Amino acid sequence: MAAREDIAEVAAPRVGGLTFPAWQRLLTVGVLIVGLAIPLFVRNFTVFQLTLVMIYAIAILGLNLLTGINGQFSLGHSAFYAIGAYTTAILMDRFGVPYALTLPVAGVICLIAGFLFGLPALRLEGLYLALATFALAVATPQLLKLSLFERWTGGVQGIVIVKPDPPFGLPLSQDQWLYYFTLAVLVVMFAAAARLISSRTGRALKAIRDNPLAAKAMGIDTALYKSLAFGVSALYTGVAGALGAIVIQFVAPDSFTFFLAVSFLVGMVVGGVGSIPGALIGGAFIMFVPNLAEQVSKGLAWAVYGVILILVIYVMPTGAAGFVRLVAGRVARVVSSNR
Amino acid sequence: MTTRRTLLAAAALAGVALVSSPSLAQKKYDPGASDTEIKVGNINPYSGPASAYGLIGKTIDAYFKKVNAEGGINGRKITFISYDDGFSPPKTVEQARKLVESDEVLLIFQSLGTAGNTAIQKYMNGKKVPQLFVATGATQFGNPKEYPWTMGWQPNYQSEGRIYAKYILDKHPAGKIGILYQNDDYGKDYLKGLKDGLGAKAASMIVAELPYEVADPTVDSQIVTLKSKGADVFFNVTTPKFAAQAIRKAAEIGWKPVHLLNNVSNSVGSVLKPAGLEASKDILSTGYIKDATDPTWKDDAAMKEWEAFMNKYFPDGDKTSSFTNYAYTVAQSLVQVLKQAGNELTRENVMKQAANLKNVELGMLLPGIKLNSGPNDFYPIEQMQMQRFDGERWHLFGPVMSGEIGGS
Amino acid sequence: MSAHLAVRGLRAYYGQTRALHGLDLDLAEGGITALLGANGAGKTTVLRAICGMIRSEGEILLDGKAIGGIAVEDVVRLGVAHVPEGRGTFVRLTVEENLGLGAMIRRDRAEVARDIERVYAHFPLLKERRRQQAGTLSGGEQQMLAVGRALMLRPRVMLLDEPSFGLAPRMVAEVFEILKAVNRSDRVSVLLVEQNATLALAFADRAYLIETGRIVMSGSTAEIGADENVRRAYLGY
Amino acid sequence: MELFLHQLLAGIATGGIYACMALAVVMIYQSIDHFNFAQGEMAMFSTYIAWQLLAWGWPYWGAFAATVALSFIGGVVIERTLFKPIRNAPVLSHIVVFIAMFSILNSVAGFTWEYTIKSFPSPFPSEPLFGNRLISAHDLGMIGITVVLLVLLYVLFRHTRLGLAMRAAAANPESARLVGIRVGWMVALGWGLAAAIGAIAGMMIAPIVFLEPNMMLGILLYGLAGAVVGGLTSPVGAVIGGFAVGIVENLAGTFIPVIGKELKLTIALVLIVAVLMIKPSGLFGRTAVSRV
Amino acid sequence: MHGASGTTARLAEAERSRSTLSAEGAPPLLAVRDVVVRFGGIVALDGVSFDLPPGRILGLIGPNGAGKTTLFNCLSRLYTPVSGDIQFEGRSILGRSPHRIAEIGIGRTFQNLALFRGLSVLDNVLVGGHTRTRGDFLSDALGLPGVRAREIALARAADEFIDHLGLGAVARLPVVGLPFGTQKRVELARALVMRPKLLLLDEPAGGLNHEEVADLGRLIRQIRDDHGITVLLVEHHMGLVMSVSDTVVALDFGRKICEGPPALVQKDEAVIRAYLGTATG
Repeated sequence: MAAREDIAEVAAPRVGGLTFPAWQRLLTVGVLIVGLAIPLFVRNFTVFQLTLVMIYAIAILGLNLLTGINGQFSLGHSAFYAIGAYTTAILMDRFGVPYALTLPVAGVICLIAGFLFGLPALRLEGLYLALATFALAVATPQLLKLSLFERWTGGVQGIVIVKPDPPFGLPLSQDQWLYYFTLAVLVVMFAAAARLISSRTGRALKAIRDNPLAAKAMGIDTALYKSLAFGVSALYTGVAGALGAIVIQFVAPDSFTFFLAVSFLVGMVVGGVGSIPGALIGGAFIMFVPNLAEQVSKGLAWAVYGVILILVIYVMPTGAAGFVRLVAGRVARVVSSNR
Repeated sequence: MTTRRTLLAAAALAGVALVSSPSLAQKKYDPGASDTEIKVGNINPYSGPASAYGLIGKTIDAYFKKVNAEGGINGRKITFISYDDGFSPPKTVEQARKLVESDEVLLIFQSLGTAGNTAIQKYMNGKKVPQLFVATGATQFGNPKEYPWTMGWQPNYQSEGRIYAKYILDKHPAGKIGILYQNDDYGKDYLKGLKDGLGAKAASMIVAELPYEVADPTVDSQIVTLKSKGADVFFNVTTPKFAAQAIRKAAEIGWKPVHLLNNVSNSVGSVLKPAGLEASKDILSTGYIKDATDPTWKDDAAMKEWEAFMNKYFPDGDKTSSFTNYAYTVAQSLVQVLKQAGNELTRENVMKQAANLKNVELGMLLPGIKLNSGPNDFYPIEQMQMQRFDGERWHLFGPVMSGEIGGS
Repeated sequence: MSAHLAVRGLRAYYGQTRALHGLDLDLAEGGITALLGANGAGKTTVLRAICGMIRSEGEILLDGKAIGGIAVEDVVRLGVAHVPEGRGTFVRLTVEENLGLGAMIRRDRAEVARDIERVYAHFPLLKERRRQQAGTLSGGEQQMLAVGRALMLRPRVMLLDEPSFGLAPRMVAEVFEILKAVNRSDRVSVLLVEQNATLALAFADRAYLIETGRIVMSGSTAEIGADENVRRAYLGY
Repeated sequence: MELFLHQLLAGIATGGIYACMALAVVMIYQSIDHFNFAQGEMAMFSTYIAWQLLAWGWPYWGAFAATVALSFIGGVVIERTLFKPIRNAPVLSHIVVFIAMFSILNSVAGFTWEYTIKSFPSPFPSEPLFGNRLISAHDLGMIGITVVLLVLLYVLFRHTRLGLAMRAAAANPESARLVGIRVGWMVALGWGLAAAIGAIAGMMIAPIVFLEPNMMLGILLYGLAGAVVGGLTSPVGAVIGGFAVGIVENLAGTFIPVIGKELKLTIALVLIVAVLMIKPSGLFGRTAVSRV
Repeated sequence: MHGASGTTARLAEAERSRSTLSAEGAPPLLAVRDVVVRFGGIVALDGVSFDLPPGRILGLIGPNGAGKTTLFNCLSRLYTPVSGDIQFEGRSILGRSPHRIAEIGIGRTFQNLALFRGLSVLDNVLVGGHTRTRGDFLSDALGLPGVRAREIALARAADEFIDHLGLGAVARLPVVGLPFGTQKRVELARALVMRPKLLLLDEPAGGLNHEEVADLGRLIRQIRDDHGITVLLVEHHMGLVMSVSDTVVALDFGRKICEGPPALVQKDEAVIRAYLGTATG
């Protein structure tokens, strides 16, 4: 172990992706500690809301892997969120599968669904891909209602599922337990995403985003990578959907309209396109800002939301992550010029 | 230490005082109720595809202002907390939890939509918080055995479907029925009611059943198909906008079937008038609430009272919309329940009183229609009367019928 | 002889780094001035700063009037044509539409039509492809199109960023002949950035040498061409 | 056969709605090079303005002209105030601002004019034409207006300097500036035109679907499908695409069992994807060819 | 082309057998055979053939629109010839998809730059090593130990070329703000880290001044000499082409008009008429 660290040290000056700067590690650990402590000090309802924030963050991260890292547009991620949610609901309700086991199944099914959708999407670029995925998002509720699948999906009624209790007699409320469960899933998935992005695969995905032709010339199988990016992105969003189903205890076609897909997009942009921690900020935004807007004015809640959104884009045109980078850059410049 | 002891003593004294005054029932409170206040929660789609229903929440809010202005209920003011869920079930869950856990309301009243209510039903019953008078006609909300904390209010869709079936079997036994329905729980409930009512004859009589989606721009294509399938009875299960479209399109292409329009969309002001009064002539529907735009009730005392309320407390409200008088009436029902609960404002007692409505008459209900509920009957309104539109107003005809679905 | 275009104390940033550090240059009326320098010295930045494509500090005078801080399109409307690095082709529009756009601010339709023919006469290849989408042209053809488009403006000042880029040697000679002819006949002042120093010095009458954002030498092309260091670094003999 | 004919005509009638919207979609795409999600809401809002003017007693054509003019100004103002400051922000940020606009317009319209449906008058006679009951005078009038708009736009874009300048500004702003085009104003003009066309589309569509804040949601989707099927770069294609979507949707909805009935919406979307698979830039769209 | 008369076919056959073994007896690394490419009605390449033996530098010249870049794009399989064949190490590459060209050892640079704009110089160069490493989504996401070791090895190779091409100071910067010539060097480093057998250079001297061109010439020779990389060079800068090439092929209107050592081609009448003109920049 020590030997490998040494190698890393030697190569460190240039190997960007392999080593995360110390301050980032420190910050991550700090956030994690706060994350672990929070549920012990706030109401169950707040715990529940924070759980949803994490779930949205995972979904947004999924979208980010596709759009931010690989440059493929999607307005259809509500579809994968729905597939994940329904997979979990059906497995729990119809087959009595324990909730934790449904997550990998939901993930794999979404991986396959995303990969398959990614194949035809290969021929589409930019706006056209956005529109095709938009179509997917709009069609999703209708497909979920389809009478052919009603036996499984419960049709328009949806499926009500039971909220799990904490295991091993832990002295936690259901909400607290689900919070920690979600947090664990989030940490694993964020860490995996961080590694992926800084790896060979991540570079290939970004190369495709920036210049597909040149990427091909570098020997990157763009078709495969793009489809897989779609698959992995769907996997993330699908796992989020599965968690969402468990936390909300209910799935129905109306839960997965294209407004959800739009929310993910908003969350991604507000948090910062391509940024991993940004996904958390995006999740918090789409969770809390509509409520805030409602507090300002009930009748004009969405107008208030729109205005907030515009202001956010004005102040941070590249999202929270870009804003932080910009400020950090300015500070660095000032510091260096003072030296 | 002293303060605490004093407090304890005071409390003991107060207890003695309560016991010793038999005129007042024992004061008992659950969260959300106190000597001065009753907190009522509500969830409504103020935004999103179903935002037209937001009017219901606004009207209820206005009505409770009136109640408060007139002294409240047994001296307590109603605090009405209404949140927007945009018709999205996950949001409904969040808002319900906020109301129960954060705002600590006594009960949730008139939460709107089948999916949203289904989403929170288990939670509400688990928490033992009343989910009272839900704003949907789906049958699943009147099941006291499984869900003792959930209760419907309006006549359920299946009952209404059965009433139409009865009418068809009676008047048009050889009719060829064409159905247009919204592809969701609401549409399907009506469909089921009609089919159950028709019984064995359903298969032979129904020549076409066509769904539409809320996102569809028009239902023109469906109307054309129904006509060319030779349907002469049209069962129109649509929400106001599509109902108006269907009425107009049918007239436009010269299709004149026996037109059965569901109660959801029989507002003269917001459906028949936009669709064209001439085109709406001879449409049949059922009613249980008086329509404000119907000249029949021009001099009705209850209607005048409602108008006075609207003018004073909700002047911006759309008086032509049936949502306003619906909301007014359902709010009155809650006031009735809370009045009956007296000083025992516990959640349990609220449910007990809600299931103890006996022949309650509310001004805006059609004559002869009363609120009735019992421990096994969680459908307070089960009666409706058929009516025919003459191009100007609805004319009630036939007996007050009951839906046959539900307890009693 | 007054300066047609004069630059005083020009400073500009490129990204986070300062690219120009207070730079003076003059472009004589009807003259051809070349900017020489290594890669990254700031030549392209000078051109971009002059026509307002990037933010800069200092004075830019056209006919003695300050044009610093004016929007690109307004600088163009004063008669400054820029053949940019990377050509700036409208790839989705046809070749002829591209040329037409060059004359967008002109009102004399008949003259514009005549000028299009003149460009076609200079570059017969473009005439062959007049109805083709400009994106289908080869790199060199797009370079011709860019020069042609600039000529359509009937400019008074031309800023040329490597007009020889991607052109075959014969075409390079032709393009420079055309530019020279236009310079003479229309009294167009030309500011040229060109890596091929031999060519640039043969074409221009004055030259500036830029190194890391500063002018290090200026003078007539004869003087510059005779300098020992320039010969060694830029001319290779 | 009779049913087929009836559905075909009904398809043409609804196709007219989509074509109208598709045209507005393509219009904005031509001038800003991406798609405005708030397009439908802008059209809806304009229609409410017209409704308000009519309610105040204006004559139809007076209200019509005033609405088109106001919408044009509104479009220009939106560009100048909302989008000019973020001109250099990434495309995704623009899309988020579109979404913001969408929710603002929808919310304000609902707040101001309520969510209940309103009828909107048609300028065309209400009697059926030629005794034909299957396609109304309004349908025909709307199709006629769409075609007129199309011709006007075609002339503008293909045969005027202004149109050329607008196309250039959208396609390559930096180069457009270098030939002296005032790109900012061209984009604002594009917004104005798109808003004005949207207003006309809204006023033509509202008599059919009734006026309410959410009226454009489904239509925008189908209009989009039409625009994509026809090709986002081709106004003619968009109009033909709009009609095609209307007809295919109606016929498939009628003649394909079960799935056709329940998945009418989905069919339109399958159509988009299918067309894009075969011709990635739509049936009439031009592919931007670029050499490496 | 397939419908050609018997005589033509025989001639082609003769030429093929002649050139499968070149003068020195070594089989060519790259063999271009009668390649025809059409765009709509326009013939971009019209039966072009030539050989490139291993370890040689071949200069490809011709007027604008003569088909040089088209030929490059055929080699990197972005275009497919209507007829003819392109063989690399004796095997046809026409059956390969574009992304599988790098793995057999063909690297390239682009005329008008095709860098990954959002990535740093280092990351751009690392992408060039894509085919030299293995990895997949799963092992990369999990950060398995092998991944790290491979990454470090690749990073070392990248560092070497970055230093070699004088990019050390800008290695961490995003490529997008760098001067044109620097970006060209990044492209070169990116192609080299792939360790290609054949390197396709598309106008590498564009935007470079004399001194830089001279450096580039030295570099190209060094690449060949030190790493044994065969080079196919498209360039308008005659000084560069003539000084580094072993052989020069001239194209005009999609046809080969001349092939031979630089000195000879330079004097060829057809080449001067079509391409060089009187001025030899």
